[in-house]
Amino acid sequence: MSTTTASRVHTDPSRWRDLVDSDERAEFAASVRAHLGARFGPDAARACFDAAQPAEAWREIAAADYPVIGLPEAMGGAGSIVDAVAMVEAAGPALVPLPLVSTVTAWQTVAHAGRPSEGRAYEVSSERRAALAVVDGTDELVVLDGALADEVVLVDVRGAAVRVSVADVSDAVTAVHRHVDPGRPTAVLDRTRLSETVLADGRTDVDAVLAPARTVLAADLTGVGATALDRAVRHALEREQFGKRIGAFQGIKHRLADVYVAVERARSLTRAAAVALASDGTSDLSAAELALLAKAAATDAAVDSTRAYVQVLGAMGMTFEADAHLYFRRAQQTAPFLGSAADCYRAAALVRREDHR
Amino acid sequence: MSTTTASRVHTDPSRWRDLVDSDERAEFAASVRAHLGARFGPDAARACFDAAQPAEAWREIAAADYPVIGLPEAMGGAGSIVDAVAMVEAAGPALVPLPLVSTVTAWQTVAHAGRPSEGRAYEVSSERRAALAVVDGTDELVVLDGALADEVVLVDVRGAAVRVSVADVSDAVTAVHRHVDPGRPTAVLDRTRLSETVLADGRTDVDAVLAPARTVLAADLTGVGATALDRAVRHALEREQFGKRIGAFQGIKHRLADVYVAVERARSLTRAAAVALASDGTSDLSAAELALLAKAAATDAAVDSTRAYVQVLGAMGMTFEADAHLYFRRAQQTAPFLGSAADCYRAAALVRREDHR
Amino acid sequence: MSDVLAAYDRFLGEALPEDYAARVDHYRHDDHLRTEFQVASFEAGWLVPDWEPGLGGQGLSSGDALAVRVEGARRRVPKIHNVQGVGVVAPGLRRFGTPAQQDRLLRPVLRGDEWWALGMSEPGSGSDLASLRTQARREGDVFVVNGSKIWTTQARESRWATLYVRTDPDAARPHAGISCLILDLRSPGVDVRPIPRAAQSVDAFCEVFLDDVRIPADNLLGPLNGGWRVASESLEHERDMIWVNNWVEIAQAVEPALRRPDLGDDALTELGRILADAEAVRFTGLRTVFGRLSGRDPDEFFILKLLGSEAAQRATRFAMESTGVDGLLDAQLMEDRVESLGATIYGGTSEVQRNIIGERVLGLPRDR
Amino acid sequence: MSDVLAAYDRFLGEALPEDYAARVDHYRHDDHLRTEFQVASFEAGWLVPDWEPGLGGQGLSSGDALAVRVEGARRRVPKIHNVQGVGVVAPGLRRFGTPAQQDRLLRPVLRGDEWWALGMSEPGSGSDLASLRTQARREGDVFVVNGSKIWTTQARESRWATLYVRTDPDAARPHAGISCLILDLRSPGVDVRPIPRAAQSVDAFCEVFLDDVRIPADNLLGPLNGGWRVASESLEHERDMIWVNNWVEIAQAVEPALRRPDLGDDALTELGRILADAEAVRFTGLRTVFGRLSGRDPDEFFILKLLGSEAAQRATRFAMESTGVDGLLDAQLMEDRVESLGATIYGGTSEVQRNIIGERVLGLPRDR
Repeated sequence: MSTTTASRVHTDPSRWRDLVDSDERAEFAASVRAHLGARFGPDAARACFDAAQPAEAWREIAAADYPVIGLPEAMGGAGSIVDAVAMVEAAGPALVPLPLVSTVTAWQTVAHAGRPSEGRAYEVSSERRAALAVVDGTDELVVLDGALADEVVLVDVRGAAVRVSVADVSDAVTAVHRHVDPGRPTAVLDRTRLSETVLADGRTDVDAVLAPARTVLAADLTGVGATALDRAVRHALEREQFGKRIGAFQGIKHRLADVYVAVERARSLTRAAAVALASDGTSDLSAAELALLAKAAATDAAVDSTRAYVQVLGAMGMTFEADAHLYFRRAQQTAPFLGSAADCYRAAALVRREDHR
Repeated sequence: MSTTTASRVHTDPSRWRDLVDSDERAEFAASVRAHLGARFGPDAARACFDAAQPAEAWREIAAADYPVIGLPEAMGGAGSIVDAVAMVEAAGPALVPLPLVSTVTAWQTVAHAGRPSEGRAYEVSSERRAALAVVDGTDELVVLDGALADEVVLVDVRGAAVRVSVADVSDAVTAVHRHVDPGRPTAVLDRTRLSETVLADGRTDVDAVLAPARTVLAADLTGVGATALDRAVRHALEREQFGKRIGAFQGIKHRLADVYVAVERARSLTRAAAVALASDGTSDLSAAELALLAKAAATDAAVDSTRAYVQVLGAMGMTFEADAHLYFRRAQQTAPFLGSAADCYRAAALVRREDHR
Repeated sequence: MSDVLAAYDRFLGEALPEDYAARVDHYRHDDHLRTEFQVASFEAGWLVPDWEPGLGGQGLSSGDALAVRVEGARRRVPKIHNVQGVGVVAPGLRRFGTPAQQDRLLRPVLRGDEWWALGMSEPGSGSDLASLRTQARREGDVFVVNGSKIWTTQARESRWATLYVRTDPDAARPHAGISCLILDLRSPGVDVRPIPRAAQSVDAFCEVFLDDVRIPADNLLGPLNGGWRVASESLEHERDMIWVNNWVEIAQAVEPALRRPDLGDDALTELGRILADAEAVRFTGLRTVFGRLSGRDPDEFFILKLLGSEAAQRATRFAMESTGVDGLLDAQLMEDRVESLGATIYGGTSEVQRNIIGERVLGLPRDR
Repeated sequence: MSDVLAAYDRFLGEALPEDYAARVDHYRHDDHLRTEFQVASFEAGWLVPDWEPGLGGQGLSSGDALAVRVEGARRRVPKIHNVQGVGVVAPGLRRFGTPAQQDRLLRPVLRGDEWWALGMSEPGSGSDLASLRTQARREGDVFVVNGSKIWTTQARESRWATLYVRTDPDAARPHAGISCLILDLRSPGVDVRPIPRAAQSVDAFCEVFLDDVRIPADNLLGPLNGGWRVASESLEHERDMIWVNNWVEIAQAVEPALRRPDLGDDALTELGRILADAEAVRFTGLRTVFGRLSGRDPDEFFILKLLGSEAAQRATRFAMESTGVDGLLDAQLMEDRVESLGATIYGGTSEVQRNIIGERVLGLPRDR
């Protein structure tokens, strides 16, 4: 809220026009939703409890070029991170059991990490699957969705400067934990087995380096939260108790209204973070702060919405065949990465305090 | 949850029998409620916005000997702190515009502070009004309900040892802030103008020294919260909207049910803290921890209940003539002393962690 | 900087004292400055920038007008005294008023020369017009009105009121029989009684009693029995103002905390949560604006009141509680705190907002 | 130490392995140990200490029996496998069973030799017995039963079930026409199908289909059409067990956090809040016990389920979230987390609990 001319100019609302999808982007998101929803969805996620992830289906994701959407042309992509965020959010209902989101977080991190320190351009292809690892004190790297990754992007925050590098995963995976969400398992990588190529090491602001990845995770969590809400509403419209549809009871109605607020709050902040990233530092709030707020809000929304989905279903929600636990698992699996909700809120307050000085 | 024999024995529930009032204590509480309710109440509290506190009415409080209830016989009292807590809670509805609660916090602190370092017994009388000040780094002491106090008990927590002393207030008051709750104003005292007599300085555990005062404040806040709930319920039973009594709507009903849970949660913890203090260290939880939990829970309950009372009344709740703001003000005025809810929860976790080792 | 904002910046430089930014808390409630600033804004076309010259505007696009409004809120320009006059009454007059009504009334309300009250709520009925009972019966050239209004802000200081009355008691739907009359509050039979408030900061409400009050038939605003439309379309104009102000209020309530280096981790977490609320209000507000510009009527509009008012209440609580006992020494903190209790009540309680979201947005069944 | 607790301590010393306290997480789910411990408790009179010798007790006062229960929960003695057998069925048999029924059934259920299921909920009806549709019609010496039950815990492993059926479809009040039958789950016409669950830790539910199942009339438990009383009085016996277990569960979920020196301030605050919940469950539970001892029926009893289950859910969330990404590497944390989602559903959802508090305790009007 400082009143210097420099910050004042950027409140101009027209800079935020991309908060709302153009017709073209809305159509694209609808096509992603239709495609992935038909190809995957809850049944595919449930199948992962008994069998491996359907690795072969990556071909279809690669063919649609989803992994490179929103990357700069120099990296082989097109569009901006706003498109990537729209795509990831639209993928939410499908519970894609493949490392799509992790690949997008990894490559968006590279794309925004600044000029390569060694002058090498980095090219990616939709065939390769990637994941993101944050290094902060141990060589045992806990990596979201990393079980099928071909390469891993590392953000090393231990020194004064933040270093971004990339490595082939090959045989560095020491464990895969599938118990939370077998469609998006946690991999543990042994960093000492990785051979890294440095891509950037001139940055000092870790929250700025992680902003693209946080924004992408926020989009994923928003998509999961929105889907859970949608399905909870549908159930509340069908199920009757005490002679009326349960959605008529304010106990249910008001809870779902609060979830709607949480989801839209997350969506607004996530879109704003993407727009700020895409507009390259010309907004009145830093992308670093917005991405932290978005990740925090989306984590809250996803956990609360999926929990409400289980609750609205009642005992049915605790069964394997009901889809509620699948969305809850997806939210719970993604929630802790790049900072819990509390961590991110706190960090955002610190960024704001710094900017405020 | 350690499983040594020493701690195990004290889970014996019979040690907590005083959680429930004996017939005698219940009768006493009812008489306090009737007496103070008839003598003071919302109108007396409202009158303090235009006039001074009714200092002369202290005579009646002194005549009933409320200030010394629960003090040891050596100090001129009778009964235990459980009686004092029952009395303070029962005084809640009356919004007493006199320093009754502050007097009880001060003298209960003295009573539990351990043997006087100078071998002097300390006697109190119901005629004298007192207040409690915590000294932690400045000579400007912010004192709850201290405007009419004759003496002030100081708990100095700055050194390694906690020191408890007492002083005549005389001309040490530098400011009185009446804007939050003119029936229980905040006084600012200049410590350099006080001439202190040390009563105890052998204790090192500040949370143990403050436990009696926290428990008494918790009882006050519980009483205020319970009263606000009671009145909100009455309104919800009378007022109609959309053709039915508003208490029938789950939006109101569930909120008031949650307030009831908060009030009973606070009441249980407050009583437990008092019982632990009265039983002198033989319980399986320290009185220090229980008093912290009680103060935290009661602060939450009072603020939330009085806020709900305003909300249930609607626009009416924002008027001067409605009583809701009086209870809200009382809760808000008392809430920050001896630690906010968050401070107390956090401190309790630290105590538990220490005991756990 | 866009040209428009540069021009607005120049205007503010001229219209406000030099040290305004530094002493904003002092100046903001300066009644004399508030009056002068409103007149200056009206004359220079910054009061309602998207309206035509002569009516406080300069014909800006709605996007540019929003930019001006956001900027003004952020720089905390002096508050308009009779805010419902500019925000609700003026749009209603411009949309529904006869040429004679506009000629007589528009300029004074926009300049702040004549204040207006909104005569909507009644004792025993909520903010829902459908249940109002104040009656107007036509007698020749006048309506004769009997009844009463409550929660009428600034009725004592106002010259006029938009008075919603039942003109057709037999209408098929209760909404259909309501009209809007322009009431001169000096008319015989009008009795205005202030309602004492719980704190200085709380809106100054009145009750207005109407005993055989005679209102000229020429003072009908909009069509006979078309009052419901007059009310809803007049209120619509305020909608962006509300969230813009909310955004700024929430952020400002926690601003002192940003200056304190000693905040603990849990206070910082709560502070971050409130910053998220504030920015979510702004970006959701902008989503609704851009959505309307592309011809849609965005559902997310309906979260703004609930999110904004609950967040405002949370922010004042944080402001007070994060300062501990010292918070009791600053009267403004408690004023803000009590005022924020009204945020979740006035203009539709949070419970009503949750019903609206549940029913209109999520499509859940009504239950009343 | 009281004599009773000293004696119980000696019993546990003999009945449990020496390293039980140190390896409690390992032993607690050891099926063999669980079976042995239940038998030993039964024989030594510690299973239901306030019952008479020969029925798993030793005639203790209810206060002493509670002390034993609290102590057992706190020391995390091996879980009873078929908990509703001991907690619900046995009290029902003891209260309502004929001598022949008690003779045949009580000892096996208390020793854990024969397991029992509770046949209450039905598809499409909540936990409210009033709407149940399973029919029993009398044919000579037997009841012929048709219908189905759902959410029937451990039906596959059980030998018997208490089956609630409608015996008088024309009863004036729906509660009045219900009876409780003792169903041998091996009877022809009984089909038990397990319902796959969302996690290992979630209760193993079944559906039970009943197709012309013939149950001897001697298997009527309690009076004909008196099933509602049988159900409510049987369940009453469990009430202290529930909050005692809840208290211990909540405290145990956050115990690992107490061992971590690196918790930040906001995690500590949340930890303190959960400790308050846990102790509030205990002390409120004790208030209800002492209240009943002095002949009252304390209102605060009704908060125990809501507070306890919401706190349990909050505690497992805290346990998982406070460990960050490492929390994803420990399968038990997620099992506990998913299991806790059921706490606010089974045995009356939190929404139902809030209705109960609002209506029965606060006296607010019903609205259904």
